[in-house]
Amino acid sequence: MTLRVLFFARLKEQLHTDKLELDVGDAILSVSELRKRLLVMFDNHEALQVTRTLVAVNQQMANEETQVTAGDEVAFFPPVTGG
Amino acid sequence: MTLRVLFFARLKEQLHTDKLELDVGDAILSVSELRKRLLVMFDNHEALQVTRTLVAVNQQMANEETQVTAGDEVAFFPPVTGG
Amino acid sequence: MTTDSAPRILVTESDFSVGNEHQRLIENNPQQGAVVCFTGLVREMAGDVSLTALHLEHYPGMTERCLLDIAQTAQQRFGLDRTTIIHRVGTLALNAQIVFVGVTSAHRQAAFDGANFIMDYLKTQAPFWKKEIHTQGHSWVDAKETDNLAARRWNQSE
Amino acid sequence: MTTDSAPRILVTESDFSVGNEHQRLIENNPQQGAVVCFTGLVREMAGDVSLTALHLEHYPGMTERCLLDIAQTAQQRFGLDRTTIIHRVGTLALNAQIVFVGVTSAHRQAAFDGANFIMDYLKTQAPFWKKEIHTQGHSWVDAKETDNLAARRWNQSE
Repeated sequence: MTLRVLFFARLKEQLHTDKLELDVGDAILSVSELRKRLLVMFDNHEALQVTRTLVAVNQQMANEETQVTAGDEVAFFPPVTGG
Repeated sequence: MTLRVLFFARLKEQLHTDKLELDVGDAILSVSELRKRLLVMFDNHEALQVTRTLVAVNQQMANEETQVTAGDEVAFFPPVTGG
Repeated sequence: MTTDSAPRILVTESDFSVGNEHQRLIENNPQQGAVVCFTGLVREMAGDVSLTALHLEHYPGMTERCLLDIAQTAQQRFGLDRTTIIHRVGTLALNAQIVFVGVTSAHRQAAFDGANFIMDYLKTQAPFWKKEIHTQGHSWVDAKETDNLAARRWNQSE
Repeated sequence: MTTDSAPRILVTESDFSVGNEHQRLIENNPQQGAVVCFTGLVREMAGDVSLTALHLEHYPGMTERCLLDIAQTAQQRFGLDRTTIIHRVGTLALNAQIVFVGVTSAHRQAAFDGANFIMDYLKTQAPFWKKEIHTQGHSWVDAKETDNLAARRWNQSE
């Protein structure tokens, strides 16, 4: 019962990882709660602070209240700079 | 001592001519005065009315007050529709 | 933002290649990150008559002068670098290319605005006249008030 | 004004041909008189560091989905017919093509607005990230507030 977490760009470099599988059992978490778990895992790394990152759930832009559960794909990344 | 008059597009078809040389001696005419002479020549043809035509003098957009003289090129044409 | 590139102005019966024109605009141009191109095509008018071709008449000499003036005004006003204006004349089939406007700039909004401005002025100032050829005959196209309004908006505050 | 043409969306490491893309947009398209294309290129930033290349990272899957959504929104809002969005990823040299947006419409202002809108939304919503490669090292590009402002203007009255 895992949830897939992805990191991109600067975030990926700062956290030294681009993806991880997180066992969440059958819990339903908000993005905010998921972020707290990640902050524990990454020693409160500043790269994971809300103000510095955007979040997408299942490839759609999401926010701190969006609910996630096992099977979901959650991505954290900096503001986009394409084009 | 002639002045060159050109007609384009619908005007050219209506007047059945695309260009004529007009002997103006050494007179200086306004476009308005030139137009009056042309109206006489073309039997007051409605195609030559001010409201239906634009005028260019020496290939620059002009108006009824613009002064013309021998050697000048004066063109009358309908509103443009390119692009 | 250099504005010293001479505009490329072409009034011709021949067709043009958008690919080649685009290449000319970007070649050895490392400061200009944005290119905007407009192409106008002969289209079937939505209406009661079915268009078979378009005939384009122009005022040789004055046309080129007028297009150059529009291009230079746009370069200065929007800080464009390269500008190209190509306009075809003669008889053009359905779906044929009529006009090409291409501009480069350091920034995308300037490029969009510059190309848009050039088209608005070309439509209302350059001495071209369109005649529609239908199956039933032909008729000169009337100037559109919407085109005049479009050109006039550039005189207002931005 | 049909809006049933499926957008052409491409995220690729390969370069693209503006000539070929333009041809695709106009082929057998007799109702659409206006084509607007935007191309973005890698440019030497005006600044203290000299750029040698750009690296573009993206979020595979989400990127394509996001570009499709932007293209469809633009088609509907501006009555566009065909739309193409191509965005390159990977390492790109100075002056290389990065992004292409091409749209067709019956009317020129809709085509200009549609392409402009797509670029503004692509810049602020599509998950791409640029890293500048300099002679001295590399650094991620920061998002620009001017891009956010540009995107926001489409929410206001037209």
